[in-house]
Amino acid sequence: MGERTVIPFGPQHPVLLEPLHLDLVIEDEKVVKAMPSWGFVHRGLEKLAEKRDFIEFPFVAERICGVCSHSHGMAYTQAIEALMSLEIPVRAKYLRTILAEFSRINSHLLWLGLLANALGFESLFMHCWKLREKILDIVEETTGGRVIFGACRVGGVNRDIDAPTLARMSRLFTGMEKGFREIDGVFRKDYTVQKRLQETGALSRADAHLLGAVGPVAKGSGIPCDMRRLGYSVYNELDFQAVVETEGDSYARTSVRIKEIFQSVGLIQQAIAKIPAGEVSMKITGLPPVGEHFEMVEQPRGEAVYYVKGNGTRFLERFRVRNSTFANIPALLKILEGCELSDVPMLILSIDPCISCAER
Amino acid sequence: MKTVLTIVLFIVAAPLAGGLMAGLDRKAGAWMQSRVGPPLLQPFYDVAKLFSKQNIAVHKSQKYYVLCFLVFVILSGALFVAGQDLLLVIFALTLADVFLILGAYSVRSPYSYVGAERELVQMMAYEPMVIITAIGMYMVTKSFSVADIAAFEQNLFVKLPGIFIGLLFVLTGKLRKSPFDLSMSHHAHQEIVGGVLTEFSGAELAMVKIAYWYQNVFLLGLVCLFFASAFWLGVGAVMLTFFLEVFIDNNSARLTWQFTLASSWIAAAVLGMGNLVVLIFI
Amino acid sequence: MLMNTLIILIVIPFLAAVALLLLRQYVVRKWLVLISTAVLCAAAVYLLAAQILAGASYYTLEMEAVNRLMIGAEVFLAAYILILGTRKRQYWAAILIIIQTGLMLYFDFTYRYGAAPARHLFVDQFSVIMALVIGVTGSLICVYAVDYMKEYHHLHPEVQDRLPFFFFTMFVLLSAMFGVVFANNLRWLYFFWEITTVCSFWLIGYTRTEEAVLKAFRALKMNLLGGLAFAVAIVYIFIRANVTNLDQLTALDKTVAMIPALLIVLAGMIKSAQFPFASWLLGAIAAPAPVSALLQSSTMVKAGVYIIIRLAPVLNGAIAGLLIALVGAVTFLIASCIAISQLDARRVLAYSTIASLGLIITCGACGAQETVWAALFLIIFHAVSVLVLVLCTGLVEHHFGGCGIETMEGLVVNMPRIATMMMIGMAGMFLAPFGMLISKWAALEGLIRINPFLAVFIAYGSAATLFFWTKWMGKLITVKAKREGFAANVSFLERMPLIVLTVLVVGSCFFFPWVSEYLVEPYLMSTYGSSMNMSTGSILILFIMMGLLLLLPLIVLFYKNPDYVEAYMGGANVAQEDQFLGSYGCPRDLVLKNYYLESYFGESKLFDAGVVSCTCLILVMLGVGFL
Amino acid sequence: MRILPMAKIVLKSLFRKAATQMYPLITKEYYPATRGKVLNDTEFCIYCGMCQRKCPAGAIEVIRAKRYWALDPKRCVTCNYCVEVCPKKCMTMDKRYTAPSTN
Amino acid sequence: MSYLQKSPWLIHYDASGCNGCDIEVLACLTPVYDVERFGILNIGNPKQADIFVVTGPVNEQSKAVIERIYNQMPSPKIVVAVGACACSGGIFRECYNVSGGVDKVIPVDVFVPGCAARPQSIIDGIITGLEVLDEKYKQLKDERKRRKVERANG
Ligand code: SF4
Ligand code: SF4
Ligand code: SF4
Ligand code: SF4
Ligand code: SF4
Ligand code: SF4
Ligand code: SF4
Repeated sequence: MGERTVIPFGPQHPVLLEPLHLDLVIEDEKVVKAMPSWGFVHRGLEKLAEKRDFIEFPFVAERICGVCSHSHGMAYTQAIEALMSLEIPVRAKYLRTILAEFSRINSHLLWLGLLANALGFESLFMHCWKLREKILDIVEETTGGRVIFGACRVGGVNRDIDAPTLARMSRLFTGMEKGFREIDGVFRKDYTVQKRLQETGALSRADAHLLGAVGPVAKGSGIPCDMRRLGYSVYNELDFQAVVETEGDSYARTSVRIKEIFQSVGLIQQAIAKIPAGEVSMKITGLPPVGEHFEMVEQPRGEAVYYVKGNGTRFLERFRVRNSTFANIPALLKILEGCELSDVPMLILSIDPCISCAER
Repeated sequence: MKTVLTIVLFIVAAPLAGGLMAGLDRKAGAWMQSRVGPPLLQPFYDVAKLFSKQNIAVHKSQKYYVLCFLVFVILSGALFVAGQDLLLVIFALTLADVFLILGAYSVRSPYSYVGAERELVQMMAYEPMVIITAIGMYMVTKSFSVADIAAFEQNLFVKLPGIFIGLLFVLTGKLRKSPFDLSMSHHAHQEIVGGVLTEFSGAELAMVKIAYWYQNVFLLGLVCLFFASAFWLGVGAVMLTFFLEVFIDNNSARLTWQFTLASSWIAAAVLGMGNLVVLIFI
Repeated sequence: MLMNTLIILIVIPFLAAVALLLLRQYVVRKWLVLISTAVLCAAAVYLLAAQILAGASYYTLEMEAVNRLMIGAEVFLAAYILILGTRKRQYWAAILIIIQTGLMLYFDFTYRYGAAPARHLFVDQFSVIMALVIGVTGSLICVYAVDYMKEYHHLHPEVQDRLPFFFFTMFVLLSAMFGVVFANNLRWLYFFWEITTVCSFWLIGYTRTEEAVLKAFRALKMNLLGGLAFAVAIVYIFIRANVTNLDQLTALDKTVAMIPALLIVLAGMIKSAQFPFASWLLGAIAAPAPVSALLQSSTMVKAGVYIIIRLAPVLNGAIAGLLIALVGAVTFLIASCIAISQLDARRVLAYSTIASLGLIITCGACGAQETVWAALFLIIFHAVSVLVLVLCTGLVEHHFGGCGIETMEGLVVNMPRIATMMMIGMAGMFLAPFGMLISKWAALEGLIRINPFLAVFIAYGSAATLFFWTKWMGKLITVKAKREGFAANVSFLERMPLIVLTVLVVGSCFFFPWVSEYLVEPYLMSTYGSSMNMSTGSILILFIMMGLLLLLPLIVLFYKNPDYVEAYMGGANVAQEDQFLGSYGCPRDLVLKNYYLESYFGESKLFDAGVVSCTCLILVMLGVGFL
Repeated sequence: MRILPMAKIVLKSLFRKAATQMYPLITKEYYPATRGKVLNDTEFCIYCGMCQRKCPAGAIEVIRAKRYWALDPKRCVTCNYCVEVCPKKCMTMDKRYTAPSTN
Repeated sequence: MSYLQKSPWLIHYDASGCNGCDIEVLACLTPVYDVERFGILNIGNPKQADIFVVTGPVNEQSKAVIERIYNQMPSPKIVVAVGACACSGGIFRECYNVSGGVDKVIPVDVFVPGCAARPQSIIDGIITGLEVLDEKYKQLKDERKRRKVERANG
């Protein structure tokens, strides 16, 4: 056997968008051991819940992460609404759902681009992000923000979307469909990409379960773990199945995400077809009561658990998020073991890590 | 006298051509990515900028290796245009590359270290094919001298198509293009950061870039040699090769060192040796 | 006078050996070694001066006593090996020695071989080259060994101090090597040949550890097998054609000469550790550095290639010759590849030696003037370059307490002069414009003319050499913090040979055109009727390159001092240079190791592949030869 | 497995106009909804301090006595909350963003 | 105008932001914004970078990292703080693990406000920064000249 090299990987590293550090022990280029260290993005924002009142707090919650900021806003407001037993207008629920799916497409395209970048496939990265801009445009038009949507508020949404715009949002995909298919073709059919993705970072179904993987990581290993099937918001009224692949390798995880893009397009179109007229928000009276609530939502990266504990004041007593990346870290460490150095960024990406929400 | 002139011309013109090529590479790459891309002269701006940066280093000895790299790359190119022995040219280039790698080793930085190892793997991958190219050229022209090969009245490509394709195959790595850009890619955006170049900055980095310009001109010259009997055909082939490499770069992911090594050796064996066999029997 | 020089070269080392065995004080030994090596070098140089313009000269030594002495020595050694072999349960060694000595004795007495007309000694340009190589490098090794072995025993108290015997063996080996290159009578050649075998057996087993003894026996058995082949060849050719001398053998008709030539070549291949016989050399490197230096650079293995090149005219153009060349080429490729996966500097050197010998054999066996030219220069350049490396490695082993390539990291900081010499030695092994590459270049050009496929092997093998040498160089020149409390104390007697050798590595690149003109080309002219000429343009280019290499460091001296910034570690640097802030917030050492590509170039797989393929090739070769 | 599925996209891009908006030469029109920066028409402001109290980033400073109202654009996260809560509706969210500054 | 302005290379580090600004920085490289038009490359290596783009507020652990990266960059160099967080700590200003904007650790040359800062805004910020970079280069040259004169005078 060769000799063991120990090198630092990160916190600053050109292929990692976010700081994360690994001590990599490699032999030739085989990773024998990967030891992570955290805390480069920990801000301690959960504690801010004690300083910002619950109506203001969505602004903080949305900034847990800038990629699926909308799902954070949505999860937080849902949690508060459940804690306060509020029944918000249905149209607001639909709008939240539509935006949530937009945010999923945005996130997946973004991720596909980053993956391509990690694979050294620059032009593919560029084309994914070019497509993503179209999604962002319409999001900006309807919510006012590109990455931080700022759409959700306790009791509904901030801004209604009028019917013509909704129709446009629905139609947008007929134009983009071709682009998606082309990208899909490259990710799933290109020889070099296949060569890199297939059979690397395989995670068995049993391991995925044991290590508590969530989201596309679990789905790629054959576990149909999709919180949307709990039926929160209006997901119970929409028709969809969890996307599942069985191989458990990076290719499967990529596949899941690509298929989810198409699934989200379907969900958006269904929701736009079904959206009822009416108010988009309600007036909030009262304060969060003494009590606690767990809310689970499916973010692009998987299940996120929101815990809120009220104490009858304007400020929450405790606010806690357990996010999908956090849940997927054990799985990541597992797949990093025995991989190649050249696959490290790709494998880290294959769980679609979002350190900022894992560390908050 | 004529040789001296040619060499002087090479030393002056090659970096200009190489820099323009690098600019064109980035421009064409950008177009393929639906971007506008940098100005054509961007590589020159980059190099000019690098010369104005602070002089930093991990250790002084790294400067020696870079200097040697540049000098020997120029030397190998000069030998090539002077029509010297092709094998000698290849060996001179190898010496140059070894210096760069030693520079990467000397700084004891994790990424340049891994880069150096990978660069070596890459050199090991392309070396056989390059020598087989020389062998093939010798078998057709009965000479190793570049001058004789260039003066050969027949088109070498017709006799050496396999070797030509094999050479293009390994050239992808040598020109730092995907899928074989193991040790460094032109945007330094990979798992080993800048690879061998990680610790080089400022004037040193500029020298490395200039050396690459020389080297790329020389490598394309090697391509041109296959078509030396018809000058314009040669120019066309060079342009096509260049476009093809940029195109491939934009059409593939980076592959691992295992794949690079195995595929290059196999390509050399199948395409190169195959061609030699055919040459012997016809 | 010339004949006397030859005899001096053979006898002086032997006398010195006996003296060294008897006089046991360090100071006496030191001066004895210095004086006798000085005489050797002087004699070798005199030989050069005297022979340089003359052709081959042959000498007859009408002394029956010498023959009897040889027989006596052979019987004595045979008895010794027989007894030792049986006692250590190495029955194969015993059996082989019985058969071959028996064969020789029977033959001597039935056919009165010794009485056959003989031209016992001869000298030509090739012998002069070999004598110079053996004389100079051998002497330097012996000088180096004086202090090195003293330190060795200081560092290894468990090993019994048998230095008188050690130096005795070293000098006997030198004497036998001179014998090999000057002997024209096959019987004499055989005698010296066997002496080298026995000496190497003693040297490898010097430490007397169980492992060393096993390795010594392995070397002995393999080389005895070669000796047997040699003996059979002598008997065969005498019975068949009444030939007793080497010059007669090479002059014979190829059909007649082929079988004995192949047998002797087989012996040569075993001596020069080609696959499938490579393992003996790998065993030999565990011995103290001077031993492996002597075995790897100028004696023992070089005897093998020497005899193959001598027989090259017989092999020229024959299928069997091509097959031998192929064995060499395969050995070159596989040994170079295996060297990539080796962690121990000595093993890397051993594999690179095996590979270089393979290349020499390929060139020799092709038997064309260009390739023989290359082969001769490979012998010269390899001897000096590898010697620098082996001797330096020995010093590093003593100072760093190990000779793993990885332990040599940062050598340039701790032992800058030794590191520089090693760098030059390595450059000598594989880089233009240094020697080995010049000859490799000539070899490639020659081989392509003869058989392009052999050249393809070389192309692949060279790629592998490039990898393992460069990564080793990288280790040496890595700049890192100096080892704590490290102080190098290299004695003058250790340093002087290294300096001389390093100068030779560089100097040989400047002088090779003259060596070529005055020694190699005349030899080729006389043997092949034509010669090989390097174009002056190319030589000029090599000189320019060498000049640049010598000049560029001077330029850098005038560079302004840069501002020093520690290496990039992803922003995880800590105050210590070679540490970073690892996970759990603890500073961790940055550990950088080379790649060994075990999965591709692992010894376990490739070695067997080499053994199998070369065995097949040799069997085919013998088959072709005999049919 | 298809041969070079990317080739189509790449070649198409090569011969078509790039997707690049030539900012700053050409500035794209922002959407009415775009949250760029907060403006306050101080003429109507009553300096009640509501915006200051509600701002989640603490970007606004109001000193009633001095009729002072200031917003630190380096702190503002353009959440639009101040605009919502202002009793006089004197604040607006402009679609243009604050220009970068060197201090 | 020096060539520095024509070929600024960046290094980006997320001090502890929410990703919003990071992806906007990355978006600047992609086709729609394509900052390579200005010769900008995301080189990702402090040794070769001219502009240090920092996003997010500084937390206890990222402090040291930012300092090290900054110190490894050769001058002339500038720092661009992108986003409200990097400018001032933004919405996380009062979090227990956040010390505030990047200027708490290293000198910042350009502040790009916004949450998240828009790509256009980031481009503006970098272009503003180029002026500063040029200014610094001039200072550096003067400094060098001065030192040379000093040395000449003994
Ligand atoms: S929710 Fe998902 S992870 Fe949890 S038990 Fe069900 S399938 Fe498993
Ligand atoms: S909530 Fe936390 S502590 Fe409790 S079981 Fe889950 S992971 Fe463990
Ligand atoms: S998973 Fe990542 S992208 Fe999604 S909310 Fe968490 S931090 Fe943001
Ligand atoms: S909740 Fe977890 S991440 Fe947050 S401060 Fe506590 S231990 Fe750290
Ligand atoms: S809330 Fe409106 S009126 Fe009150 S201080 Fe703010 S801007 Fe003025
Ligand atoms: S927009 Fe939000 S952050 Fe900005 S000043 Fe208003 S309330 Fe504060
Ligand atoms: S400024 Fe806003 S978008 Fe940027 S990192 Fe901070 S919270 Fe995220």
